[in-house]
Amino acid sequence: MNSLLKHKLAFELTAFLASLGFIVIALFFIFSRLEKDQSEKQIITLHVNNPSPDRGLVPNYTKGLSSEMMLMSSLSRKDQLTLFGSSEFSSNTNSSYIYLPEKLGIPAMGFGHAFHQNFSIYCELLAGKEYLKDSKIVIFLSPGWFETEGTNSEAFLEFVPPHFLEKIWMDESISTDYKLEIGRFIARNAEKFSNLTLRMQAFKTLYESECEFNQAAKLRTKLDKNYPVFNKGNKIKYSVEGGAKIQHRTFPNFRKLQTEAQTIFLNASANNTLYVDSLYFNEFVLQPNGAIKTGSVKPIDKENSAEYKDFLLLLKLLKDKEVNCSFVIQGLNPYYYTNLEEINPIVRSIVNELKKSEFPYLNMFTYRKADYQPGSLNDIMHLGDLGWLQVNEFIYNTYLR
Amino acid sequence: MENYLIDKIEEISFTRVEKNDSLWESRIMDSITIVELAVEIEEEFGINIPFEEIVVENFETVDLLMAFITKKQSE
Amino acid sequence: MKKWFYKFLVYTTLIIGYLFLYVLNVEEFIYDQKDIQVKSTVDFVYQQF
Amino acid sequence: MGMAIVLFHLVKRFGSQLISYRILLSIVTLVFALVYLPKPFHLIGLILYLYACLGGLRKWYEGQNIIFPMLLLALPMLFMKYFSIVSFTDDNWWKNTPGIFQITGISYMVFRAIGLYIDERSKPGKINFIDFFNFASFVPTLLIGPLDRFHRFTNDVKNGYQNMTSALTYQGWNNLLMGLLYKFILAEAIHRLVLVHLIDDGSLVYHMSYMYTYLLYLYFDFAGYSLLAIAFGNFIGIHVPINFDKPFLAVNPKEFWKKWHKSLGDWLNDYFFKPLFMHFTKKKWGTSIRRQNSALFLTFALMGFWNGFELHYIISGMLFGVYSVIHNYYFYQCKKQKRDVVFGKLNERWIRIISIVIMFHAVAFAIYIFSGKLF
Repeated sequence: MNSLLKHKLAFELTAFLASLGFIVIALFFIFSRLEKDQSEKQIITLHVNNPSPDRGLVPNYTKGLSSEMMLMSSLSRKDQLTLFGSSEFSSNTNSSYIYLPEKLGIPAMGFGHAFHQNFSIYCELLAGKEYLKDSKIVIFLSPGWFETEGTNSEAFLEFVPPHFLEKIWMDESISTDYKLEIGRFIARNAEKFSNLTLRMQAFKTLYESECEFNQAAKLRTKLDKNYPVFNKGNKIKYSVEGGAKIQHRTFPNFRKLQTEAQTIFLNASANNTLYVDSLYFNEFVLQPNGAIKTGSVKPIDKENSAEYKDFLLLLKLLKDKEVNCSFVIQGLNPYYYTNLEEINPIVRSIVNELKKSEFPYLNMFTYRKADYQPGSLNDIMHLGDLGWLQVNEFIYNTYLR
Repeated sequence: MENYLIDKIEEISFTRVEKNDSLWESRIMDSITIVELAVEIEEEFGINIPFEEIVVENFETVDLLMAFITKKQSE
Repeated sequence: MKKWFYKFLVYTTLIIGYLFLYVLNVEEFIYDQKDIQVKSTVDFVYQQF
Repeated sequence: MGMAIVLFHLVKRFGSQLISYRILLSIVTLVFALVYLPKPFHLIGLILYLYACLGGLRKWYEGQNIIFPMLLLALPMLFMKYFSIVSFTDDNWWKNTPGIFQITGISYMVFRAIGLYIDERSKPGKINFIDFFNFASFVPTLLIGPLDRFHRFTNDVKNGYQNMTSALTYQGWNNLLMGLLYKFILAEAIHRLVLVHLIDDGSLVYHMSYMYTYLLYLYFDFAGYSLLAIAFGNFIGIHVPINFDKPFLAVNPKEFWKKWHKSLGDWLNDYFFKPLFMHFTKKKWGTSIRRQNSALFLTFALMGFWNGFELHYIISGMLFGVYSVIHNYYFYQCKKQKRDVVFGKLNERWIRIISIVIMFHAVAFAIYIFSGKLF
C-alpha cells in the first residue's frame, strides 16, 4: 500500500469517525432527555349514539364509525350470530342474516360482499380481539377465493378501516407474529395502494424489520418499542352495547322447507338442464347464438396459494383465541363447471384443516353431478333457497340445539 | 494561407487574432463559428471536411489548422 | 483542514439524513397524516365469470 | 453491484491471465441483465439489431449523409416513444407490440450506437461485437447515462485491470459519497418532505413553489444517479465522463449545457447540431445568424422529442431552444457591435450575477414544463 493511499485512508477515516462520534454524542444527549417523558398511551373510546341493530347486512366499513361499531357490538353479544361472507350475501329472503332473526328470532348480522376474503376477516377479528371469547361466528368460504391472489388492495381498504389498523397496532396484547402478517400483506401489495398511511407504513416497517434485511426498519422498530415518543398514536376502545336476546327457539321442520324450496326451484329453472335459474340462464349462460356457455376452474397449488395461507392464518387466530366458530364451504355448480375435480384437492385440504382444529363445518362442495343437489345454488355459484335453508339448519344445529 | 485564415477567423469572430492564439481556449471560436470557418475553408481550398473532424484538436491554433488543411489536400 | 471539514460535513449529513429519512421517517412527525386518503391503484371489477 | 466490484478485484488479483477484462465485463453484464433486468432477451435483441445495423452500414452504406443511418439505428426507440403516447384498446394481433419496445435503457443505447457509427465511420476495420456489447450495455450508465464515447470507453476496457488503481478507486469513493448524499438524502428529503406535501390549490404560489422544488429535486436525483454511475465505473476502472458540474452557476444556455447533463449536451452538439449547421452553412440558407438560430432551435427540439413524444417534453425542449436562440442572437450582436447590447457598461461582476439569476429562473421554468405538471 503506498503512502498516498494511507494518507487518504486516514483522512477519510478520521472524518468519518469524527462525524459518527459527533452524532452519537448528540443523540446521547437527546435520548437521555427523551426517556423521562415516557407516558402511558391515552385511550380513546369510540362510540355512536344509536344502538346497534340485531339484524341486517353490513357490506363494508367505509360508512365510518357506525358500521365498525356494528361489527364490534355483534362480536360482543354472545346471543348474536356474526356471519362473515362474500358475494352470496345478496337479498335472498332465506339468507341466514335475514332468516334467522325474522323466522326464528335469533339475532344475526352479516358482514361483507364480494372480495371479503380470509385476510380481511382475519384483520377484522384481530381488531375485535377482546370480544371473541364465546362469540358465535360463521364464516362462509367460497372455493373461488382460492383462485385469486389473495385479498386485494381495494377489499383491504374497505374491510380494514384505519381504526382497526390503529387498534391492532396499539394493542400490546396482540403478539408481533399476528401484526407481522398485516405488515407482510401491505409490503407485498405496497404498489397497489396510492400511498400508505402512517399506520400502514408502520406495519410494513415491522415486517421489514423482522423478515427482511433492512437495518433502518430494525432500528425503527427498536426505537418504537423503547421510546413511546416515536410511536405516535392512541389505544382504541369501542364502547359496545348489549343487544336483543334470542326470542324463541322453535325447531322448524327444515326437511319440509327444503323439499318445498327444491320443488319451486326446479320449476323456476325449467328452461335448462344445468339447474340454473331460468332468468339467470337467459341472461348469462345462453349465448346469443344459442350455444350454452360452460365454465372451468384453474387447479390450485395450495403451497403457492396466497388465499390458502391466509385461510391457515385465520384458522390459527381462531384456534388461539378459542373462538366458537363454524365454517360453511360453499359449492359450485358441476353442471356448469366442467372440471371441478381440479379444485377438489384444495377443498379436501380445507376440510382436513377444519377437522384437525375441531371447528364445525358444512361442506356443500362436490365435483360430482350425482352428489349435487339442484337448488342448493341459485345460479352457478351463489346459494339458492335450498342452499340457504341447509346453511340455516347447520347453524341452528351448531349453536342452538 | 496563414493570412487568409487569420482574416477569416477575424471576420467570423469579430475579434483581433494573433497567429499563436489558442482559438478555443481563449473563446475566440465556439461550436458555432468553428463550423462556419470549416465551411469557408472547404470552399476556399476545395477540400471536404467531415463534420466529425471539426474538433478542437484540429482547430486549436492557426498552425494546427494549416497542418490539417495540408493533410486534407494531400489525401 | 478545510477539505477535512468538508468531508466531515458530508459524512454527518449522510448519517443524519439516513437516520431522519429512513429510520425515523421524519415526515410522520412534521406532517399531520390524519386526513390522508388511501386508494387502491387497481380497480377490481366483480365478475361472475 | 458490490459483488461485481469484488469479483473484478479478485480476478485482477488472481486470474488476470485467465480471463481478459473485456470478456469478464461482458459476462458480468450478461449475468446482471439475466438476473435483474425485466426483459433481458429484449435487451440482447436490441443490441443484436444495433450491431447488425452498424455492420451493414459500415459495409454497404457509402453516403456522407447521416440521416438514413441515424433513422435506421433509432427505429426501435422511435417505436417505443410512439407507442408510449398511443393507447391500444382494440383487440388486434399487434396489441402486444408496444411491450416489445419497452426496454430498459433503449434511448441511451440508441444514442450510443449513433455516436459510435459517426465516430468510427471513417476508420476501417470491424467493430468487435464484445466491445460493442460492453459499450452499449455498460450497466452503471445503462438507465440514465452519462453517455460515453466508444473510443474512450474501449480504451479504458483495453487497459482493463491496469486502470483499477487505488487513486481511481478513491476518486470513485468520493463520487459514491456525493452520489449517495445527492440522490438518497437531498433528493429524497426534497421529495418526501416538500414536494409531495405541496397542496395544489391552483394558485400561482403553488405552481411557483412546485417549480423550484421540482428543479432542485430533479437536479439532486439526476446528478446523484450520475455520480453513482460514475463511482461504480471508477471502481472497476472505467473513467465514466462527468455529467453535472454546478449547473445553477451557468450564465448562459451554452454554459448551462456544459454543466447540466453535459454528456447529452455534447452528444447533441457533436452529432446533431454540427452536421445540421454545417449543412445549412454550405447551402447558404438565409443569413449566418438565421442559420445558427434555426440549427440551435432544431437541436433542442430534437432533445425534447428524445425525452418522449409527450407534449410537455417537446415544449420544454423547444423552450430550451428558444433560450439558446435568444442568447445566441444577443451574443452575436455583442460581438458585431463590440459592446454589450443589453448591459452596456455595467460592472462585469454584476452582469455575471444578473445572468446567473436570469438563467436559473429560465431553467426552472423550462424544467417545470418538462415535469408535465402544467399539461
